[in-house]
Amino acid sequence: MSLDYKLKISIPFENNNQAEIAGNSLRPDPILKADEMTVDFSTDNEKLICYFQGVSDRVIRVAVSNVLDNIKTIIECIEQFEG
Amino acid sequence: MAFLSTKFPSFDKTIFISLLVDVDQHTLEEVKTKLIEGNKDYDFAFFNTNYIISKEHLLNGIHRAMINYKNGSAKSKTLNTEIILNMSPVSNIMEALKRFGIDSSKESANLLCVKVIDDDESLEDINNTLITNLGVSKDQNVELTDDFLLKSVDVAKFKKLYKLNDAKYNDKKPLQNQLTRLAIGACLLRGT
Amino acid sequence: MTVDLDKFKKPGKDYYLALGLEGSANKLGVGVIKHNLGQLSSENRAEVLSNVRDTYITPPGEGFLPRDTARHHRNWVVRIIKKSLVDAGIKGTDLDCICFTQGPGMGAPLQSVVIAARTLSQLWKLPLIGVNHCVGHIEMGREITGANNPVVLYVSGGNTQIIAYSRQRYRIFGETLDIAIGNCLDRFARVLKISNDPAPGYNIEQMAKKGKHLVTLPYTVKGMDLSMAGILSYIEVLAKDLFSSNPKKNKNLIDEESGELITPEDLCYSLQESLFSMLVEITERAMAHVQSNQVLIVGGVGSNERLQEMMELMVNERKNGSIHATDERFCIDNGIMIAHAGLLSYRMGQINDLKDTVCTQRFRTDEVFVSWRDD
Amino acid sequence: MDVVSQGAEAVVFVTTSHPYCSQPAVENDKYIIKYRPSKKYRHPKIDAQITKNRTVGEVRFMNKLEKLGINSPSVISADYVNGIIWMEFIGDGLPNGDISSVKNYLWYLEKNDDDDGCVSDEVQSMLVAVGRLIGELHANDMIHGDLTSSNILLNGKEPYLIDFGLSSISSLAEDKAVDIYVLERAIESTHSVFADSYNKWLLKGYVQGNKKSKEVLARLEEVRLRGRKRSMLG
Amino acid sequence: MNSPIAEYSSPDINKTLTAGDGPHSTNGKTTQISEFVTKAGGEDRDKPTEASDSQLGQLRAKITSLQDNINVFLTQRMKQVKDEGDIERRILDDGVDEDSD
Repeated sequence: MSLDYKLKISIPFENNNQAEIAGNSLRPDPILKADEMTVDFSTDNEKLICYFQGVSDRVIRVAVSNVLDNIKTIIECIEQFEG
Repeated sequence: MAFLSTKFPSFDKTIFISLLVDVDQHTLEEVKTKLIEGNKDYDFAFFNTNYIISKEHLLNGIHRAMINYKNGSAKSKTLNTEIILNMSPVSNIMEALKRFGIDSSKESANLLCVKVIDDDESLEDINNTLITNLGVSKDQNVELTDDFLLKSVDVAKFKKLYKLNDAKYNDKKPLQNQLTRLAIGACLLRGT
Repeated sequence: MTVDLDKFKKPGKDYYLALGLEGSANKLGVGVIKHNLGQLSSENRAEVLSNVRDTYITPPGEGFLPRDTARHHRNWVVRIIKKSLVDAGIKGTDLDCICFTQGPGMGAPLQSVVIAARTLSQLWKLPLIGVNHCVGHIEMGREITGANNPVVLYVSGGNTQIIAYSRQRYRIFGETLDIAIGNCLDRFARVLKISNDPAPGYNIEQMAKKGKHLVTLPYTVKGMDLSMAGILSYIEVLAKDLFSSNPKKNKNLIDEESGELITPEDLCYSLQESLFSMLVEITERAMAHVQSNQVLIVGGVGSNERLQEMMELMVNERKNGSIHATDERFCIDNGIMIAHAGLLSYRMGQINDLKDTVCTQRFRTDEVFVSWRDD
Repeated sequence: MDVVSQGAEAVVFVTTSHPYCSQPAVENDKYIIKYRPSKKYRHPKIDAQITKNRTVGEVRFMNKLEKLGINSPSVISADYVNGIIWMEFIGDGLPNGDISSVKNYLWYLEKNDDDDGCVSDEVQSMLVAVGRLIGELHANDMIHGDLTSSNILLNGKEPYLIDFGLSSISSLAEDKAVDIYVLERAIESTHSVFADSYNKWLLKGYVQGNKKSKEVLARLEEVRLRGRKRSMLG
Repeated sequence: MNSPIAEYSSPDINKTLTAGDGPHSTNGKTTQISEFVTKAGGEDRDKPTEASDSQLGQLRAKITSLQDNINVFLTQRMKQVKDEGDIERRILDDGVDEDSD
């Protein structure tokens, strides 16, 4: 099956360090249905780039919403506890 | 003069057992009648010897009856009947009396007399009175032995009654011992 | 114990501080613990600096779904961590390590919490320690009660196990063959629409205190294992028959001795009496088996007073028997136990790389190498 | 009357006095009294019910074993209300004075012998015989319910089963598999170092004793898997 | 300040999704508690903390809006696929209503 459905999300943090922290926190968890989709996290300066590729809109939807939920937790953590 | 007496470690009573052989039909009928009348002189548990495989088998029945009486879990009105019931693998009292009680169906039969007595009673007096009351000769009063019991039992009928036909028997061990063990097991499980 | 717990101490610092994050079921807990250098002993106890908890509570008759439970944890975790630090009077950077529940538990809630742990670890540059939830209960119970080497009865919503230590593992001697005790109580509570606030098991316990008549229920013990599914389905049918909203279906059940009607309170009482008898029985079996005379009860159901009372009656009849139980601060899932067990790991040099911080729903108690004990 | 063991459920005494017969048809002149005391922690109704059920169940099971000629002690008497069973004495003492249960024997080896001694041919043939005995039990649809290394006694080299308070009758592969699983786990927790070998030998014997072991062993796989799955929730 | 943005592509369309014009809040439409809880009389006491005015606080609110938009968009797409599939199946099966789900 080809991963024809793609979604690239760009999250602008305050700086590269924050974006790196977010990527590192998200990366360890394995993707459910790994045979039907991939998720890749990278940074571009202060931006965190989350790239989802899947066989259908359905598989992407669940993964995206969960990742965004996690990013919100990470942001709240950084905001409250940085420095 | 021959009778057995024994005591059980956990009871204060003495067990009296006396065997009378070849008691004639008439006497046996009379004992039955007196029993039904409730005659105090006949306050024994009377057995035939067709289905008692060993003394241990008999003693287990007596012991169990006494335990049941103590626990208030006895199923019969008198200890004597309870003893007879506890020799049987089935719970029906009439059935137990038929198999184990006085057998007056033949011209003569053995009569085994069992009584649980208080310590201060004289065993000899009891035995003498029993023989006198029944009008049997002292020669008919013989010692109860396991050999005697084994000979008076029809093993095929015994196995049928205790449902032991499918049991696995070990040729190296005495059959009487094995039947004793199995029969006691069956008696202990009656009504459970 | 001859294990050296201070091989990794920081120069010039004579204590350790650990943060613990727990979220394997419907409780979110965060706590800070302090160990001084040296062996833990009656003279050198671990110190609880803070222990904060928030529970996701569902309406009567409803269980908690992973999705909503994860949402609860996610939306509360930062506030609870903040409160825990304030209560402890410390800054994040004062800590030595961050400990989190790695399993067993519900996947989504576990994951929603570990995300915070990973972020904090990077912000404060602290190592992460993944902790087995059950080992957390055991170590905290041992520490709080001083029970040195007890047989542990672990009873909670998801677990029912009899555990004893042997050769650096907490080994499972007996466990449920089907559902967990807490699950059994919760599901019964749902049938009777008993409130989930503060917890269904707590409300069953209060109702059971008013119960008078014992209804005979199935009793299934197999060796040191037990089964509860049969009891549950039996009493569910009874309860549905008795208290059906359809009056035509209402069947009354009468107590044989008194002739009185069986009430919901009687059912709660009967259920507790039967289930707890089984638990105490298998605990006693395990004690006899490993020749131990100490019992430690941990897990949420462990705070039930009747269970503790029955266990005490059992233990009192054994030579030199002693029973140890903690109150609901430590019995019910909490972050402090994760901090404590995690700190023991940390002091032995067992830490997790970021890539090894994935949570797992299945994580057996006996998988953990108990490096901090060698008795 | 001396206490032999104080188990969780019962106190076991040894005595030289038979409850009712001076020359019983058993080989040993010592007897065992197994007493299930009332448990204060249980509701009296539950307590009476359990005491009676377990005592009756045990006698019934032992009687069945006797009939089948499967090694186990012979029943001498019983008092169901008070939870007492009198039975034949089985076993001999180990050099250290402990009762010759499989557990004590293996522990004795662990303490006094080297590793080779713990997994010697003798130990293997003993455990194979134990497995065979359990196989025979299951071949007759009898479930022990509480198999542990302490519930198997050695009379010379012959293993004997004891402790049938949790026994049941069942032809289901599931029940037999759980029975074995309980033993496997007991071996793992009690004899952890050599558990793998011990369990392997037990199963080897089991297959010899139970001709219909295939279905049971398949089921055992499932039961083991379920055991691991059960730790899913915290 | 930059906003989070998502680029969607599939064999049939490409689309850019944004957080929209606001106002933004952390209380997203598509991240509410399960319906059955509120139906059973439960209240939602687990709403996220409100966003602060800081850049990160605003980012969190904007992500919530973006998340809503993505969820709505993808759900719509999934429904469409299903509807189209259903129509196709109906035509192919010529009125035979087979319960294939």
